[in-house]
Parts: sequence; structure tokens; C-alpha cells
Amino acid sequence: MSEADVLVVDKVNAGYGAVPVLRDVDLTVPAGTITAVLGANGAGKTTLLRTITGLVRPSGGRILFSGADLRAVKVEQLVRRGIAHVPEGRGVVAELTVDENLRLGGLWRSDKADAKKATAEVYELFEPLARRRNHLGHQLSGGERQMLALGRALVARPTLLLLDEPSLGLAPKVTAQIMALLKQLRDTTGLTVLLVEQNVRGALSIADRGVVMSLGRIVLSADADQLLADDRLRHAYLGF
Amino acid sequence: MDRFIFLTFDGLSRGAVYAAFALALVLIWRAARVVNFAQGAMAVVTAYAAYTISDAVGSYLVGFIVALVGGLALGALVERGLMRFVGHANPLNDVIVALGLVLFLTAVVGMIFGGEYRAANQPFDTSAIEVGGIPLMSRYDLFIWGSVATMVVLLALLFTRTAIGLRMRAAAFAPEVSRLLGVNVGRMLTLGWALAAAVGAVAGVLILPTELGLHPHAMDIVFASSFAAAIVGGLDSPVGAVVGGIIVGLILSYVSGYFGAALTPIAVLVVLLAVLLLRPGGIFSSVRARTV
Amino acid sequence: MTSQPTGGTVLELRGVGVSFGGLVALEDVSLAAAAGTVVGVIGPNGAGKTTLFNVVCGFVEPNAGAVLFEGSPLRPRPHRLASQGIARTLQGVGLFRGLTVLENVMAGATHSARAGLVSAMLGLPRSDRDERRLRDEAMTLLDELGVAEHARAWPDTLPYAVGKRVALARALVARPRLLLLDEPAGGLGGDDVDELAALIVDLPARASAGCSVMLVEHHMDLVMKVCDQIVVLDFGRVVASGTPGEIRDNPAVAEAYLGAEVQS
Amino acid sequence: MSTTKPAERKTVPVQATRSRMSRFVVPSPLRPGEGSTLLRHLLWVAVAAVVVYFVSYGIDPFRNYQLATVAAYLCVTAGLTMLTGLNGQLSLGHGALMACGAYTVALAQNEFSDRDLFGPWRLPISLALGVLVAALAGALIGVCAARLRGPYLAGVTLAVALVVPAFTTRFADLFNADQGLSVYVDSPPAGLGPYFPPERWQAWIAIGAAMLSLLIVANLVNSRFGRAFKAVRDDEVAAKLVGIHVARTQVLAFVVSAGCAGLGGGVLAVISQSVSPSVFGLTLSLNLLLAIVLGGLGSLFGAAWGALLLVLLPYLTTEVTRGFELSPRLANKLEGNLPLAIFGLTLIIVMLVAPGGIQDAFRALGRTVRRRWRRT
Amino acid sequence: DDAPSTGGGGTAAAVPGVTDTEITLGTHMPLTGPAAAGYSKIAPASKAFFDYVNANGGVNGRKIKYLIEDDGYNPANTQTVVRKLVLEDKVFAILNGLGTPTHTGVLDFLKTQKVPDLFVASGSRSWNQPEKYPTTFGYQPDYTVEGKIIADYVKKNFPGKVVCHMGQDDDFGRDSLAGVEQVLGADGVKSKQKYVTSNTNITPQIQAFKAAGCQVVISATIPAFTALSLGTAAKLGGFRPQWIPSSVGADYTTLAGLLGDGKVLLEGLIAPGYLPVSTDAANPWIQLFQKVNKEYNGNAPFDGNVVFGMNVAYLTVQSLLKAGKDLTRESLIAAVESGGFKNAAVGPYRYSKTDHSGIGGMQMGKVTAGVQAAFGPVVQTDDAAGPVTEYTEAAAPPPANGIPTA
Ligand SMILES: Nc1ncnc2c1ncn2[C@@H]1O[C@H](COP(=O)(O)OP(=O)(O)OP(=O)(O)O)[C@@H](O)[C@H]1O
Ligand SMILES: Nc1ncnc2c1ncn2[C@@H]1O[C@H](COP(=O)(O)OP(=O)(O)OP(=O)(O)O)[C@@H](O)[C@H]1O
Ligand SMILES: CC(C)C[C@H](N)C(=O)O
Ligand SMILES: [Mg+2]
Ligand SMILES: [Mg+2]
Repeated sequence: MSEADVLVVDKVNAGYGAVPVLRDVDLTVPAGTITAVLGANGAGKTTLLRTITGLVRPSGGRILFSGADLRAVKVEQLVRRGIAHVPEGRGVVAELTVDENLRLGGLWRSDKADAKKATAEVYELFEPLARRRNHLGHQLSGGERQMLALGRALVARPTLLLLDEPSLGLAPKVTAQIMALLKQLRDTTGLTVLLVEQNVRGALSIADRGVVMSLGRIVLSADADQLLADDRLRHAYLGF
Repeated sequence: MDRFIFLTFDGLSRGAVYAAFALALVLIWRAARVVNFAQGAMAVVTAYAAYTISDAVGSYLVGFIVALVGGLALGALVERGLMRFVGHANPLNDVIVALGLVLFLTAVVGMIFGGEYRAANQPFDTSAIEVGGIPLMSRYDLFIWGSVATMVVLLALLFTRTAIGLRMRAAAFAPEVSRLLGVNVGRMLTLGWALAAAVGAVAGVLILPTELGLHPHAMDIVFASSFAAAIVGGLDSPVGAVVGGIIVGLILSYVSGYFGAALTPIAVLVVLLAVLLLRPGGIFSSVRARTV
Repeated sequence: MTSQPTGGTVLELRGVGVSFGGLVALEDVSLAAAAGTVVGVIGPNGAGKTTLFNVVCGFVEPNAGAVLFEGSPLRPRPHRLASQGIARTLQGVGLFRGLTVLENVMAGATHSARAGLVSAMLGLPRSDRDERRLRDEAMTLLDELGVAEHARAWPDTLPYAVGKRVALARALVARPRLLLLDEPAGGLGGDDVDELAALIVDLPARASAGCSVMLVEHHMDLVMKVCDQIVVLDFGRVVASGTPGEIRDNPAVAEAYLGAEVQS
Repeated sequence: MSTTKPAERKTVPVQATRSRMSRFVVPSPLRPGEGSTLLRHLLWVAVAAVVVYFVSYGIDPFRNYQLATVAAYLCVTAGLTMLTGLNGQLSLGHGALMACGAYTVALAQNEFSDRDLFGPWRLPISLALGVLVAALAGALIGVCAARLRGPYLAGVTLAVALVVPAFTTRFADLFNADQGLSVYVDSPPAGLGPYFPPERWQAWIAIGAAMLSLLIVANLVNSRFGRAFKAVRDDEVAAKLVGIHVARTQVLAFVVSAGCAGLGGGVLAVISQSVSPSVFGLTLSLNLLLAIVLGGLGSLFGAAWGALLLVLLPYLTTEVTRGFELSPRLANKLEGNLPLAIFGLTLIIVMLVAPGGIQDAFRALGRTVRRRWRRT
Repeated sequence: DDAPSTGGGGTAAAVPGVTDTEITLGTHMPLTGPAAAGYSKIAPASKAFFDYVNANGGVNGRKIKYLIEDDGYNPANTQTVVRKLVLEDKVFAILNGLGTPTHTGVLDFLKTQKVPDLFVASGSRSWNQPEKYPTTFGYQPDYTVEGKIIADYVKKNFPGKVVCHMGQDDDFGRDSLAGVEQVLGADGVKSKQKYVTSNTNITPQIQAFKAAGCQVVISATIPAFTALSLGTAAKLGGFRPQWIPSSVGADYTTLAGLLGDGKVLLEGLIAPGYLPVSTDAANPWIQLFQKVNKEYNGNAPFDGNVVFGMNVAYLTVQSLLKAGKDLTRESLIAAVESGGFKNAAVGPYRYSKTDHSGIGGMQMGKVTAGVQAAFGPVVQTDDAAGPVTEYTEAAAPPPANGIPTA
């Protein structure tokens, strides 16, 4: 754990009701890096993100963000501290329009002008959204909703971005575009990203580190290049 | 013809009453996605407070303010103290708790104030202004219409133009996502309940002078008609509440006037069916949700 | 009744157009899927792929064109689809939360259930026999897909990949002659995708429920591996169609859909 | 680089969690290798009938009357919990459907006895007619209901609940407006002896009807139709895709539950020997809803708890408050209101502590006890 | 345990609800719900009077215990609570059950149980069917009798005026209209309007009266709708016909409370009554009831409902005394049928073996300067074609101690 670690997950246990999911999870995310969280379905990746943002209450352990324990912070305060979480499964408010969804992302910000600018950038990035500004969320296609959820997080201009399978349902071109964007944001603004992905190769291609989860534990944590390069590791942990 | 004109105006002034109360239902629906069956009982409670104080002070305005403030307080109290703790094992739990609240509130009001009807005084002359020998609307009716219009405009602005309105809507539809976006969902719910109860309370004091008077069940029938009005208009739309209120008001007036008061429930049912079979989400429902 | 047309065209769209208000979602779409093959539909987000499926299923009324199933015009109504021989899975999992896995799959066989209302209300042996038959069919299929052990679990408690398999089982139990899969690999991890690919490739040749497949998917590995033919949609129009190899080499497709750096 | 052993990869990664979960999974109603649904349910009915038979001898006439009322409500709640709990359609108008059954039974009984028709079959025939008429009305409402969802369905059914008095007033010659009709009911069969209390006979009739209604609903719920009900409730799109006609399924659920309501209404008419519109008002409809939710939505045991509560709760609250000695001044204010307040408060508290209803609470309790038991 | 649940009588020891020291009576009343307004005060007033009698030695040494059950004016509840009273609490008699639809439902039950069903609080004619319901007795003048009496008054005092009728859309309104038309003829009533309690907008009906040029409106309305009618009429361009409501909806105290500032509209209101007006402080009966109200009823607001309840209790005590020490259900019914009761009622009681209807006479009352007072002769009639005649027997004051004697 060092000064530069913006997020520290320390021996966290969590679960649903009586069912434990996360077991003694330790994870440190240095500022300005992209960490890919990988693992099979049901390994606990989503649960890990939800525990970090307090949607699931940990039964043990600590979660530190810039040194402050997040367990004492209310979920609705996180965005003000610079944490944005794009939940699994297109967290679009289906009854609001595209525009309203994006506005929602920047609501907490006092710099209205910049929020406007950020919105414009999102429209530029996801051109299908620009054509659907006044459509309701539920009218969108699967991929368009995913773009909207992502775009909304970007409007908030976070310092830590938690993404849960952002490539789900997106065309390869858009996925590549997003990966490139994340990389660019990391490099230019120092954004820290915790990226849960099934698209292992895509994720590792931009990530600094890769973390593999299995049965609620972190079973491997390595540099992304190393993971990609080492066939044996890849086979054992990622199955390709 | 005279009769028709008279009945039309009568229907319009009754419609204002239903519109006022339907607004409260629309508000709570938009803010918390519940049909507040306790809205009537809550309005009765605030009305008792308002009339007791306005009688004591001798000022209508004070009573009006008491209703408004009392409504805010009661709404917040009900949400903070009760609705917040209702489990969502199924969507009906809210309804059942609201029904329990109705029984409780009416009983308590009955204990404190007794079951007698009390006169509900009004600030204005209620004599209808006559045009060509046909009594049309009283100044009090106009006052109601004015109040309803003001509330509709304010609410529409609140919901569509302000950040708070956007937060309230988001919180109602997608609480978890909203929290992640920094919306204090709990506070939005409290606010929604408080506003709805305040609108309901104001509607209550506006309505009571046109009803039998104040008693623990004074809003029972109003609730049923207003619910119908809100549904006809579309529960998501404040304007819909007004249009629904007018439709229900007119139907009741025409049917009582031409066919007898006993038939009005049947007429309301027929209108509800006619409207909803054509537009299952009410007249002002938005685009049909894409399901696949 | 369920004679398998060999060689012919199982599904054909002729000049189908759909618009939502002012938005054109599909425009003059014509395509044909040969029986016994796997046809992939790909295209950018919002290109109209799901809408295309919705037209075939009757959820969306086209404002132009015709749909032909096994050579005869199809006036699709969603609830008649299963008995006509078409099954579909939904984006996501789409299981019935209040039914166990087994019941979910049994529900998939609704159109072959024969017990009448009266025998059901009275609990007559006729209804019991019917139920037993459905249950056996469902169990068999769950077993074939390797998820029989979850038969009595509730969908909410299933791992995602298992849920997707159960959804597939629910579609297959109806013995469709055409199976529409909407993003079957969405959210699946690497191994699971491979297993799914193997399964899909097998479908047309399966002894028990051989059927043609049409699938929408963004997972290019899978599409390239399983499809005999691929149709590319963009802005509601068919912009290319051909074998996986042809599509991969089509520069227009690469530009509109795959992006500069093609993911293999 | 950390060095935990790589996990074995399988299609089912979280095996351990899974199997622990599945212990809580209530077994599906279809157990492999089981026998006939009818026989199994008939056995239940037979056991219940025997129990009730002895109970009815052990209690006084008023308790028998209460038992009969519970049974009458049970006919209705069984159907309603299927409609609302399993099929997801909210009805605030089942009181009106009960009225259909009740008025039909009233008219039929009076007509048949005037003409001395059908002898011992008179009551069953009247009740059957009541069920039929209510089912027809249910079909009519159901067809409209099938297009509506959520609060819109609630609004329409609420309007249905309110039309009963209007009908009885409009057709006052037939229904005798507010005053209602008295219902001719034969006295208990002579074979039961001269001093057989009529309340016990009524209880038997009502219990018989309730068992019938439960039997039919239970059979249906366990059949493919029950599966279709739930499928439609959970996901209409998916239901259509598996070949379920959503609207038709919803109408079917409405018709069956309306038939049950008709039976309950008919039985109520028989045990109270009278029908009048205000019996079947909105209060009744709302009470029925209270009953099924409080009992445990979607469960037939829940329906039974609910029916029991509907009769016992008002009775008990009144009894409790009766215990207080009040000055006349206080009594004037509190009498009537105090029981109501307690009733309302009880509803709220039950909903807060047992959001899944009583049946669910018992189930949870049973689980805890069993777990404790295993541990010790 | 096969004993009959009925306690049809027999030896004194076996009489349900009667012991050497106590007589248990029960009633069903709307204490809660929309109909409770006003009516909820009746039973406590009766109970207060019983307490007064009990404190003075009771009836033949027996104290009266009065069980009040709330039915919320819902017939389903009435079914339950009356069965509870009879089967569980084993009351000796049901007294003063209120409401037509509510009480109609329990007539058959009470008949099979042979329970005396005394002084039903409603003016329906159903209670007077001695052959069919031998144990049931009415109390107040039925609505047809009342209609005839009002119409007769109108005929004599408002000749040539346009007469109209407003009625509740049930047998209250129907019977009243029948009585009115009996006297005035079917075309003697120009406009006939009906209202239902579930629809509080009666402007269309009042407008119809106005359009028809009604000068006298006879109304069979409950108090809330009497007040609403007056208020609504006043709003419609000062439409001020002579209102003559039924006694059911004419209690000044209640109406004034309903109208608030608008109570000036009550000036000149004419209505018949069968009991002394509650504000008539000079009446010795009112003085007695006020005293009881103060001492035993927590000094509840004193209105017509209190007078009604007290007088019912008075009549009950008279009946019990008349039934004698050897109290049985049969002896009580025989006592009531023997008739000849005298109390606060202005007219005669008509009870006999063949007549179970109640009070047969009424006197008109009028509001002048905010005081409702009776005037003119007491008149009586039947619910058939009989004429309306004057009743001349003078009213008697209560006994000095206020305790009824047989
Ligand atoms: N709400 C819940 N209630 C109970 N168990 C849950 C819940 N959500 C998830 N689980 C269980 O917790 C475990 C971990 O789930 P999680 O969603 O975190 O996995 P994941 O790694 O994100 O998988 P995927 O790749 O499928 O998204 C799984 O076994 C899952 O079944
Ligand atoms: N019911 C509807 N109302 C309005 N617009 C709609 C509706 N259904 C689809 N659309 C629009 O039509 C277009 C095509 O949608 P469709 O869902 O078919 O896309 P898709 O190809 O499946 O995309 P994806 O890959 O993102 O799932 C989208 O832009 C969508 O917003
Ligand atoms: C309670 C009565 C005095 C009046 C009422 N309308 C009835 O007849 O029931
Ligand atoms: Mg996940
Ligand atoms: Mg799609």
C-alpha cells in the first residue's frame, strides 16, 4: 500500500444474505492506472465492484479511497468524491430521455459549463446517442443503452471509474473505441480505472495490471503484459 | 340547452376539485411509484388542523397555510416514519400499509374530533355568477381553478425544468443507479411525499367547502373519483390529472343531471374502460415502452 | 407435421421496412436463410438487428415487405410462433423468476401440452400424464445441455452461464425448426463462449431437435466460428452478406463495424 | 505476483455456494415419480374435512358462524391469491364479483323455493349458478383487464367495486336496491336431529365450498396453467415466445378467480340469509386484498391465514378494547374508533415485521428452527 | 353438546340474558364510518339513561347491561355482531338496531332465534310485519306516514304552490314520496329528484328544482344532504323555496353545525317531529334528558340524537317493567304488544298484536330566530290510504324522579 494507491481493498468479505461471495479480497489500485478484473462467470467480479461502492455491505475488511474508509461514506456521496460506477446490465433510467440521463450524470457538479461540455463530448463520441437525444431510455437498442450508461459516467468526470463489463453488447468497433478512450483518459487526465471484462484480450491490451478472480478470491494478480505474454499463466487462469 | 350549459359549468367546477386531488396522486406516483391510498385520510388530518386553527384565529389564510405546512410535515413524517420501512417482498405491501394508515388516521381523527360533520367555511362568496339566468360558476370555483392551474404549472416546471425534478424522477425509476449518480434517493422520496401530501392537503381545504363538510371520511368519495381522474389522464402527467378531473367532473354532472345520480358509478366505470381500452396508460401516457 | 425441409429456404425476408415514428430502423431488408444452416446477423449498435428479430416474431409490425417461413408467408404473432416452429432467446437471460429451472423448460414446451382446462382443474390423470411427459422432455434436454443438476433451482440463484443454457433449453424443448438467438454469448466468459459455439454448430445436425439457427452477436470469434453465412446490417439496410471469410475481408464491414483493429 | 493455486474451471464455477443455496429452494410442486395430483389433493381435503367436522362439534354456534364466514372468505381468497399472487393481476373489485354470486344465489334460492324445485339439490344448483354468473362477469372484466397493468388495472377494478349499489338501485325491482333481498335457506336436514344448530350446518356448507374452491385452485396451480400464470406474471415477452397467449391466460385466471368469488359470495348469502349491496362494497374488496397479502401472497395457506384474519382481527380488536373501563365521555369518543385504530396499526405492524405475509414468516421460522435443531 | 342454541324461553332460569340481578340488551349502531355522524350518539345516550335507571334501583331489581356493537353501517358487520350478541353474549333482546339495509339482513336470524327485536331505529315499513316477524317492532313513524303528514300540512298551508320532492334513492326516499303522493296525487309533485349518498354533487338536482319553479320542497334527506340542499340552492342565484325535510334530517343543532356560517339559511325551515325538540328547554322531558345527559353521558353535545336515544331507553324500561318480574322473551313481547305507552313522544304508540309499527303522530316544528320549536296540532295517520287526523290526547310530563313506571 502506498501513497499512490488510490483504492485499497483490504481483506474484504461480502455476500448476499447468508451466502458469502467475496472471501478475504485484497486489491490495490495505483492512481492513474487501469486494472482489469477477470474471471469466470460468478467469480464475484460484480460483487467486488458493488462492495467497493457500498451497494453491497462488506461483512469484514476495509475499503480505502485516497486514504479514507469508504464504508463510512454514503453511496450517494461517492460521485462527489470522484468515483463513478457503471453497473452491470445497462444502468440506464429507462423512463428518462437520453438527454436527461446524461444531465443526471453532471447534476452534482457545480461547474455547469463543463458539464455541458462533457455532454457534448459524449455525443461526439457516441454518435448514435446524438441522434436519439430525446428518445426515452427504453427505446434504445441494447448497445445504445450501454453507450448511454458509459457516457453518463464520463459526464461526471470521475477520478476513479468502475466499469462492469462495458463491452457487453457493443460492436467491436465501439469496444475498441472505448478501450482507446480509457487509455487516453488515463494518460491525459490520470484517470484510474477498475475494469471488469469478459473480453479478456481487449481489456488486457489497455490495462496496466490484470487481476483474476475465482470463487470469490483473487487468485492471481500480475502485470497485464506479463499475463498476455505468458502462455502458461494465460492457459491456467484465463483459458485461452 | 340551458340545462346543458349549466351542467357543463357545474361539471367544470367539480372537475377542478377532482383535478386538484388527482394532482397529489400524480405527484406521489411520479416521486415514489405508489398510488397513495392514504392520501384522502392524510388530507382529512391536515384539514382538521387547518380548520381548528383557522376557527381559533379567525383567518382563512392562516388555515390555508397550516394545511400547506401540515401537509408537508405529514407527508415527510409518513415517508420517514413508515413507508421507508415497508419491505418490498411484493409491490402490494405499500398499498396494504397505506390502507392500514387510512384506518388508523380516520380512527384517531374520529377519537379526537368525533364523527360529526363540521362546516367548512370558505373565503369567497359561493353564489354562482349568473349569465342569462343560468348560474355558471361562483367566485369560489374560480379560486379553485386558479389554485389548480398554479399548482399544475409549478409542478410541471419542477419536474421538467429543475434539477430537483430530474432527481426525483430518476430516484423513483431507478433508485440504485440514481444513488451511484449522487442522488440522495431517500431525501427525494421524502420530498416527493411531502410535496404530494401538501398538494393533497391544499386540495383538501379547497374541496371541503364544496362537499358535505369536514368529517373523518370526508375524502373517501373524493379519493375514488380523483383516482379515476388521475387514471384517465395518465398517472404520469400533471396535465393529465387536470384533463382527467374535467372529464370525470363533466361525466358525473351530465349523468346525474340527465339520468340520475345513482348511475354515476356506472358512468365512471364506462368512461374508464372506454379511455383505457384505447390508451391503456391514460390519455397523456407517453410512448409505449419497448419490451424487446 | 414437422417434416424437415431439406435444402430449401427456412426463412426469407422480402423488402422489410420498419420505422418508429420518424426513425427508420429497417429499410428494404431482404435476406434468405437456408435450412440446416447457421446464419449470423451482425452490424453496429442500433443497426436494427433486434428489430429484425422482432419483425420475424411479430413484436414489431413492418410497414413494408413480407416474411416467409418455409416458403409460405408468415403473419407472425408472438404466441403462435412456437407452434409454427420458431423459437427465440432474448438478450440477457429472460427466465421466469417465479418458476424453477425445470418449470421454465417445461413452460417452453407449452405448445405441445395437450391437457385441457377441465382435466387440469380436476387434476385428472390425463393432466398428470401430460405433465410427466413434459417433465421428462425437459429433463432430457437439461441433461443434454449439462445443467440437469440445477433442475430444481430458482433462476436468480444460477450462475450466468447456466442461466443462458437453461434459456437455450427452454427454446429447444419446443423442437423448433428455426431458432433465433439474440446475443447468446453476451456476458459469457471465454470457455463458455467456446462451449456455446460447439453447441450452436451442432444444432442443425442434432438428432432430436435439428434446426436452423439465426443469431445476432457482437462476439466476432463466435460468429466467425459458427456461421455458414453472415448478413451485415447498417442503418437498417443490408450492406453485405456472404461467408465468414468474405465478410471478414469486406472493407466496408471492417470500416463500419469491426473497426480499424479487427478483433480475432 | 501472487501465487494462489488456479481454480479448476468448469461450467459451474461456484459449486459450493450453489448447493448450499439449493437447500433453501422450495421443492418444485412437481416431484419426480409422484402419484396423482387429484388423489394427493383429495387426501388433503379429506383430512381437513375430518378435522373441521370434529371442530364444528366442539365449538358453540357463534364460533361455527365465524368458521362459516372464514370458509366463505377462503373460497374467494384462494382464487384471488392465484390471480394477484401468481398471475400478477391486481383486483380491487372482487367484492363486486362476490355480489354477482350472492345475488344469483339469492334470486335462485327464492325462486326455486317458491316453485318448490330441485328438492335437496336446490342449494348446489343455486351455488353453481352463482359461480357461473360471477365467472361470466369475471370474463367480461378480465377481457378489459388483460389490456391494463398496475395502477390502471387497480383503478378500473376499483370502479367495478363501486358499481354494485348503482346496479341494485337501477334494477331495484329485481335487486331491491339498498335494502337487499333475504335469502331462502332450507333448514338442516332432518336426519341431523331436531336440535342441530343451523350455524353448524352452515359451517359445513361453507367448508365444503371452500374445500372445493381450494381443490380446484390447487389443481390448476399445479398444472401447466399454473405455470402459464406465473410465466405471464414474470415476463410477458418470454411467455409469448414459449407459446403462451398472454391475454387469454390472464382472462382465464380472472374467470377462475371470479368463479371462486362467486362461490364465496353465494355461500356468504346462504350463511347470512340475506344480501345487500353495501355488504359487497369497496371495503370488502380492499379487505380481501388485505387478507391475501397479510396471509402471504400467492400461497393457498396464505389465503387461509388471510381469511381467518379477516374474521378474527376485527373481532379480537373489539374484544380487547371492550376490556377497558372508560368514562362515558371517553367511551363516546373511543368506542368503535379504538378497535379500528388497533386494526389499522396491526396491519401496519404485520406488514413491517413480516413483509412476505404470515405464511412466509412461518416458513422462515420453520427454517430457523430446523437449522437450530440440526445444530444441537 | 347438541342442545339448541336458541333460548326460546321457558322457565325464568333458562331465559338468556336475564339473571336475578341483570338484564343484558344489545344493539348494533354505526359508531364509525361515513354513516356514524350523529347516529353514533344514540346508543351511548340510551346507555346513559339505563345507567340512570340502574343507579335508581334498576328494573325490578335488575340492572340493565347494554352492549353496543359497531357495525359501521355495513350489513355484513351487522350480521356478525348481531350473531355475536345473540349467540355469544346471549343478550335478552336486541334494541334499537339502526338502519334499514343493516337491520333487514338480521330479521330472519332474529326470528328463528326468537329474540325480541325492539324499536328498530329506522322508518322503514319492514318492521311492522307481525305475522312474518313476530318479535320485531318499529319505533319512529315510518317514512310513508311522515310523507303523508308533511303533504297534508303543505296541502293545507301552501295551497296552490308548486311542490317538489327530493329523496334518497332507497326506500327512505321512495316510501316518503309514496306518502306525499298519497295525499297530493301523483301530479301534485312537480319535480321529483333523487340523490345517492355516494355522490355529493347535488347541484344538478337543485338546478332542476329551480328550473321547475318549485316553491315547496319536501325532502327525505339525511342531515348532511338537507344541509347540502339548502346550501346549494342558496348558491344558485338565491333559490329559496320552503324546505320541509323529514324528521330524519331536520335536527336544528346538527344542521347548524353542518352549515356553519350558512346556518341563517335554516330560518323558516319547517319539519315534522315525533319527539320534543332538543333545544326546547321548557319541555320537562328535555329537562330530564339533559339532566341524565349531564350526569351519565359525559355531558355530550345535546341534540336530537341524544333525545332519541334516551327516549328509546325510557320506552324500553317501560316495556320491561310491564313484562313483569317473571321476565321472559314472550312476556316482553306481550308487554310491548299490549301498548299504551306514554313518554316523550308527542304522538301515540300504535303497538298491538296486529301492529308493530311505532309512534303514529307528529307535530310540525319551525325555526325562528335560530330556535326550532314545535307548533300546531299533533297529527296522526297510517301508511295506507287513511286520512290525516288530529291527535288530541295531551302530552304527559315525566314522573318527578324521571324513573319510568309501568
Ligand atoms: N443478489 C444476489 N443474491 C444472491 N446471490 C447473488 C446475488 N448476486 C450474485 N450472487 C451470487 O454471487 C456470486 C458472484 O456473483 P457476481 O455477479 O459477483 O459474479 P461475476 O463475477 O460478476 O459474474 P458475471 O461474469 O456472470 O457477471 C454468484 O454465485 C452469484 O450467483
Ligand atoms: N420501440 C422503439 N421505439 C423507438 N425506437 C426504437 C424502438 N425499437 C428500436 N428502436 C430504434 O431502432 C434502432 C434499431 O434498434 P435495434 O434494437 O434493432 O438495434 P440492434 O441492431 O439490435 O442494436 P444492438 O446491437 O445495440 O442491440 C435503434 O436506434 C433503436 O433506438
Ligand atoms: C337511520 C335511519 C334513521 C335513516 C336511514 N336512511 C335508514 O333508513 O336506514
Ligand atoms: Mg458480473
Ligand atoms: Mg439488439
